[in-house]
Amino acid sequence: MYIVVSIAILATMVLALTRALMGPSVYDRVLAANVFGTKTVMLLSVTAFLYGRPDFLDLALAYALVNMVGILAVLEFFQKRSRRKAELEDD
Amino acid sequence: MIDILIDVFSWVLLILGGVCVLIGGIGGLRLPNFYTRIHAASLTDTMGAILIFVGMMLQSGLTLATLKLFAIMLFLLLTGPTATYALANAALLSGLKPDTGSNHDEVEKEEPAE
Amino acid sequence: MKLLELLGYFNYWVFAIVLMVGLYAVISKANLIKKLIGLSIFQSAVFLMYITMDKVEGGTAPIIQKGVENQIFSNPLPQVLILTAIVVGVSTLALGLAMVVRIKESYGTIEENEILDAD
Amino acid sequence: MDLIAHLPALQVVIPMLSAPLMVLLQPRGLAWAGATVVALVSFAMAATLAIGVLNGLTPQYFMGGWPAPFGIALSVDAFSAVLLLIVTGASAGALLAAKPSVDQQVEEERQPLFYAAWMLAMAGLIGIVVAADAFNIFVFMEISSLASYILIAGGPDRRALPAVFKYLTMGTIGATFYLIGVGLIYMMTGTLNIEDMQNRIGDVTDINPILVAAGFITIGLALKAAVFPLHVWVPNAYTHAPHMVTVFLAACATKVSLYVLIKFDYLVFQSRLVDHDMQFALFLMPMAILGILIASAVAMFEGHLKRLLASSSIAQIGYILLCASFISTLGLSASVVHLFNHALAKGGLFLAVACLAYHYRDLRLDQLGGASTKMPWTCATVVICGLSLIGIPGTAGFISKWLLISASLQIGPWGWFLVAIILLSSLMAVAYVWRIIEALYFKAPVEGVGPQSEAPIQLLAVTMLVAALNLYFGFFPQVPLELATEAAGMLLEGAQ
Amino acid sequence: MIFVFAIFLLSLLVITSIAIVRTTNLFVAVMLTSIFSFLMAANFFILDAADVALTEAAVGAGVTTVIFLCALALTGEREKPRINGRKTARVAVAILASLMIYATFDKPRLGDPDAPVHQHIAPWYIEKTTEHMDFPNVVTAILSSFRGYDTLGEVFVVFAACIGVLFILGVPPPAQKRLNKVVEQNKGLRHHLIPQVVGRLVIPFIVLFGLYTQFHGEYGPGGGFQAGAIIATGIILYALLEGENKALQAVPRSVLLGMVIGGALLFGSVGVICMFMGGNFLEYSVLSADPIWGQQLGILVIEAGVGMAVCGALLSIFHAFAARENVS
Amino acid sequence: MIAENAILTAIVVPLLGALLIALGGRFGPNIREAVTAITSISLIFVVWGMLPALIAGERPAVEVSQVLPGLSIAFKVEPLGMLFAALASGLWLINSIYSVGYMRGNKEKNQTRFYTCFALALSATMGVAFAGNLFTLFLFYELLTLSTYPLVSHKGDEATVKSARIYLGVLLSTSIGLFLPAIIWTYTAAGTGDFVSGGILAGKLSDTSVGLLLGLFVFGIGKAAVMPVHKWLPAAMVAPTPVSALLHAVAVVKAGVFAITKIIVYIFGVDFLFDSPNSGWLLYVAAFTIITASVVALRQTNIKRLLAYSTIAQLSYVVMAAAILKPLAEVGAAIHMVAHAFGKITLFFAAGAIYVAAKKTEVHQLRGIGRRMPWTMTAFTIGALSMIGVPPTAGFVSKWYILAGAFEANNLVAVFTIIASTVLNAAYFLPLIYMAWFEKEQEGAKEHGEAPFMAVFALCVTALLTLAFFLFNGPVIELESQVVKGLN
Repeated sequence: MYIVVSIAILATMVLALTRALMGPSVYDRVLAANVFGTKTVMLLSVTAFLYGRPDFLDLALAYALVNMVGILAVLEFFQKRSRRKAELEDD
Repeated sequence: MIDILIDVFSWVLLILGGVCVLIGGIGGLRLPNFYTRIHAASLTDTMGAILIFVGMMLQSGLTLATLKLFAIMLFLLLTGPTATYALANAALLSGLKPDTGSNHDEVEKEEPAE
Repeated sequence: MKLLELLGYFNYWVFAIVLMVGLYAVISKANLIKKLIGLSIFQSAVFLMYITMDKVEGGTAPIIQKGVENQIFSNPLPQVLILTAIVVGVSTLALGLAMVVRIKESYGTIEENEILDAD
Repeated sequence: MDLIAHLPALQVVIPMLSAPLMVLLQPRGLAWAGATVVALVSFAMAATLAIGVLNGLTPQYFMGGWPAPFGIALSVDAFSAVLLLIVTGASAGALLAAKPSVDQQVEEERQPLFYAAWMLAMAGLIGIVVAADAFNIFVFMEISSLASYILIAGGPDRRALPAVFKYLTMGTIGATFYLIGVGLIYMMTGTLNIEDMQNRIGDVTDINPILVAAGFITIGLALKAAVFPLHVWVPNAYTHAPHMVTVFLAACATKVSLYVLIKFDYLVFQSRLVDHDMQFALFLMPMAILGILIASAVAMFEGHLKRLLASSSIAQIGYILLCASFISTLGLSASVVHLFNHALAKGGLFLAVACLAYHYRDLRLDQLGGASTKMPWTCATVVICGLSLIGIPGTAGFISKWLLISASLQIGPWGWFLVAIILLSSLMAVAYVWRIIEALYFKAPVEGVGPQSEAPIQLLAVTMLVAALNLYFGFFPQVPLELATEAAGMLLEGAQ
Repeated sequence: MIFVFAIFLLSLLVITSIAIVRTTNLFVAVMLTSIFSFLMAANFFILDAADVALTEAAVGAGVTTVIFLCALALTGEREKPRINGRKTARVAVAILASLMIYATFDKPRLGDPDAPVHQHIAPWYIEKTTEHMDFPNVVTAILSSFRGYDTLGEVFVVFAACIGVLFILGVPPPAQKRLNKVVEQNKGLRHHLIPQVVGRLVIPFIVLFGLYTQFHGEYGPGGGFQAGAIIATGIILYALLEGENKALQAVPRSVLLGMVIGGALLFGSVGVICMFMGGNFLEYSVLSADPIWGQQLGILVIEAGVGMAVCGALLSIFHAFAARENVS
Repeated sequence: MIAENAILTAIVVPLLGALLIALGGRFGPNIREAVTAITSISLIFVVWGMLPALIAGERPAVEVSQVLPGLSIAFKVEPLGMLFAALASGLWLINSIYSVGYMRGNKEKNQTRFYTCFALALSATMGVAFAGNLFTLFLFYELLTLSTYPLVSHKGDEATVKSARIYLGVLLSTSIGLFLPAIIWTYTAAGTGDFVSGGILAGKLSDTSVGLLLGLFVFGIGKAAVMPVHKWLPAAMVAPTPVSALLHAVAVVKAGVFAITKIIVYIFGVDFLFDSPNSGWLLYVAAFTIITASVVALRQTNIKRLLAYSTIAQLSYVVMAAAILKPLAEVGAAIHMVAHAFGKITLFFAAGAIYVAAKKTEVHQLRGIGRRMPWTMTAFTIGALSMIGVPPTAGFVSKWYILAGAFEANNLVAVFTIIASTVLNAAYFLPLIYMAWFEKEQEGAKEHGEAPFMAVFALCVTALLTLAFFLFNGPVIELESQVVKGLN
């Protein structure tokens, strides 16, 4: 059963990757990266069960936490960029 | 008996979750522009995550693993919307217009640098 | 069976390809950040090679479970090596990026050919 | 605690642990003093180890008390003793002299970090030299590389930055190649300990991965060692680094990589690959020869003093490789002796450059006119070390050249061709060294530039000491020679 | 089945790496790099390398991305295309790749239990871990004791990177054009409510999880390095939310540097103490009358040192980049 | 033991002198020159003091250090070297006296450097003379090159530096490119490089190799100026005259021919070489050099260049004499070194004196100069006659021995060459002498007298020596005969 789920997740990862490669805007790519991250978390959890070693859920937990930081860093990056743009326009 | 019931129930949840995830993926690819794709991603993300993790929790019973699974689920549920918010906000800030209906992709190509 | 045996080498092929993709980025791109990205891909490929060799068929991660007998464990040594190598990779990357920032500040560009022209 | 037994470990650990302490030594000059003391202590330890090796000891040390193929072992043999002397000696010498020059080039508040990086570079190089474990070599290679990037980036000129960046990319590629090679060997032998590899590599049936590993390790280390076509990072990195860093790195950094290269080729691959001498004959020797000729030619037409010396370094690396590729006792001892002597000559020259640079901002040759009148001692050391570089008898350089030519004559008719090349490149060395001497002694000073006095005494004294050593080892080369012969014996024994 | 997964993920890896190289937008490249890192980590996990996967996750997806973005903000994100020299590079690289692929056929197949790698040293480690340390994670045992010297080296690599970034970015940036303008303090994401709330909620968990990884490293995947990176990520998150200066007020630069130095020295001094107590360098068994307890104690302390050093170093590096941003 | 110490003292004394001169330069020229004089006198005492022991048949030797196994810095006194050392040390004193006159008269700059390097060169010369093996010889040979380089480039202007570069380039490149491999080859083949009576290479090399090795030695020792490696000698004419004297008479070229002779006698062994079919070419090369250089000298208009080409020819006499490979000829080679030294130093001193007094450098300017500078021109005449080989000058003695050797070997080429070159020598020297004494001075020429006293005194001494050697050459010949005694 886990196999079915993991195949579904893998398929979604492919779709997300396609989106990330296609773009067209950078936000699509960021979104795809984010989706990719969450899917990795799921995949890891499912595989941990597939292996019969649920103690490895730590990993998935770490991913879930880290993924968020990445996305917020991107937001911060955009914010900075738009601020700089505004400043440049001021000058 | 109860075991079988739980098993069946969790499998159903897992499969539903898988379907949700897949749908979300397809939506992310097929929907016409950025803001619609955000919907696909975030909605099915949360739903899929809940279904899959609850399914797994049922499988593992009352162990440390369940706690971890719950934590992971919680974090996914928390970060998903945050990320979506962040992205939508960023896109809006930098001028990607949320027009529905028309395909805006051709108008706004990749962000020019600075 | 034949196919599966071939697929047993697939990891090494991916290693070779990714390694070369990274190397290509390092040697042919002019942008310094792109070079660094290439460098980190290049290093990641090596991680893949090491981790590939640690796997044993039917094995599991080398964390001994109490009460489980006759478990096969994958090889822990390459993992240790790669843990160290990952750290090395990040350190190099950070240092490289710091240099790129300084180069941008003093040259106003991070394209290699423009830097060469500037001096 | 038996201090002597712990020496191989202390040799690495003391400079390494002193690095964080350097960061804490904030007031002016304290970091320098601390680093110098540590370097001197290291040198003393290296000398003790070298004496031990001369008396027939080969100290082994098991880190963590775990036996050899499982834990990490350190070992000191004759070959590594020479390298230890070079690394610690170069570091101690350069640091002793460093203060005036570094004060001039590196801002005071950044100096503690600078000296910390110096300690790390030294510890890294020492760690490579004493390691008996292939992966451990990689780790310490990275410590030393990162630290040397930092040191070079301390150069006041903005051109230092792209130079370091290039060094960083090439150095990382080199180290990664090395890592791949080690991985392949590990894959085929299941061990990381060099001695264990040596024993087990004979049992490997599939030769292809070993060949590929040999290729990767050779190319990777050749990159780090600046062997001829892979040397492109050297001239800029040496030129724009702070002068004292150039002294230190030119004297030992590339040589340590060469050391690893030679060690691997002889101890690990040689015994396995039947056509190993072919590898040398087909790849390394031509590279060495081309390197010698082309780099010397480049040096002949180079207008900038430091670049000129950097090019010459590439040629000298060619010599070392050339000797090593003869696969004979004489050749290998020539190689090791030249490692030592070149460190002396080039170290002395770069020290003298640092002296000159104390007064001259611009180190192009046509700007240096008239230096001899105001800085006679500095110029005298340039002459002595230059002669050593050429290989004039009475200087250390002659000894290695003599051994080199004798070794080439041993290999039959081909040897004459090599002798011709060696001599030709020596003549080129005459040409470029003489360009420096002419610039210093016979050119009229350029208006408005030029020194009023000699370099600071601290800098000058060390420079003259190194020059004196160049002469001393020209007449009494017994110590390096004995170590080198022993090292050659060990390497060849490994090859059988 | 799991191998099929691996093959699938690896194919994605190849595609991603090629895409990274082809894109001319550096920001996109960084995003793809983070995907690359996720893929890599998933692969590691599938290949039984749980500790490595955790590291890759903590570093590749978290810290690396953040530092890349910091650098991008300072350097611009558009890559200029260059035409010449590509073809030769491509041909050379292709030849090399095919050579390497050809050479693979003599290598042991993936998962081959008879490969020399699995015969020689590895069984010894697995056997001796229980005997000498009596805890389950063999990777941690090797990392911190059997090959503890490598790990010491690793800590010093991190230390070198830290002082390197501080040294290189220790030069004040060139004078800015807009001098008359008051430089606005970085407020972080303070006016974004949702990230604020969620972030604040998550930070304690991240730190807690970091501590868990630190002290649970002997039993499950994890250890000092991963813990350091995770905790650093948590504090970086704080800096992102509240702005640089707030984060620096909470954990000042000197404390960070102190952590790096202290961590590195802690590790080293454990080794030296072992020497004084009659063992070899890093021979923890002599630390206590009971060698097993001695090993465990030693490993605990040095892992703490690693964690401190890594956390401090990553944060110092982050702040060095971020501080520069504020000035420019 | 005393003799052993004397060897080292002979090398150290000028070295110490150089140091003292460098220091003394700060206290004024008189002190500096006094130090020079004292040093040279003490050197004479040291060197000549070894003579009795040597004549008595002793061969003092000393080893300083073993640089590599089988490769040591060692010294050994034997007649050839003794002769060379005695000659060089003696002429140094005279040259110093002359230098004082010349340098002061010419108001040269950097005189301290001049005297210092001069002393250094002498130290190197002593090393060459007493070298006990090839390696030591090579060591001091190179030192000699290096220490004379600042002398040659003394003036420091563009043209001088260029010429000095040729000087250094030719000497260093031949020595490193040819001499060094020859030495290493010798060591590899024979296992040693010690100078041993009768040679060390006998039976160790094939015939082809002997010819090749000899070639490496002869052309590698660029100081012997065998064509085509003679270019440096005319180039070095830019140097001040005392330096030219040093180059031509005292040290440098003498070191070259001395080294070749020594190598032929003590490394190859005369008999071994005589029996080897591939060594005859050396004689032809030398003969060719003699004739060609003489012809070139005929066409020179600059006095010093003329003398330079004359030197090239005269050096090849020595080489040819050595190449005849007969005992008498070897003695002749040694004596010719002395004879040529006396003659040529006189000629150069005279040329320098003319330059100091009259600033004349060209041959045609010498018309009638004999009347203004009678002492100088008398000495010049004596020197020239010695070059031609007219009795009663030193040149006659040496030519006699060489001819005798040539006849002994039935070597008609050598005989013919000697005769032809004598004619040529006469052809370029006699017109000059005639011009100086008997032709009228040009109208409106500058009034001038003799050069400073010190210079004239020195050149008179050397002229007298040239004459004296004709009469009192017995001890020298006796000494040198010891070299070849073992041959017959």
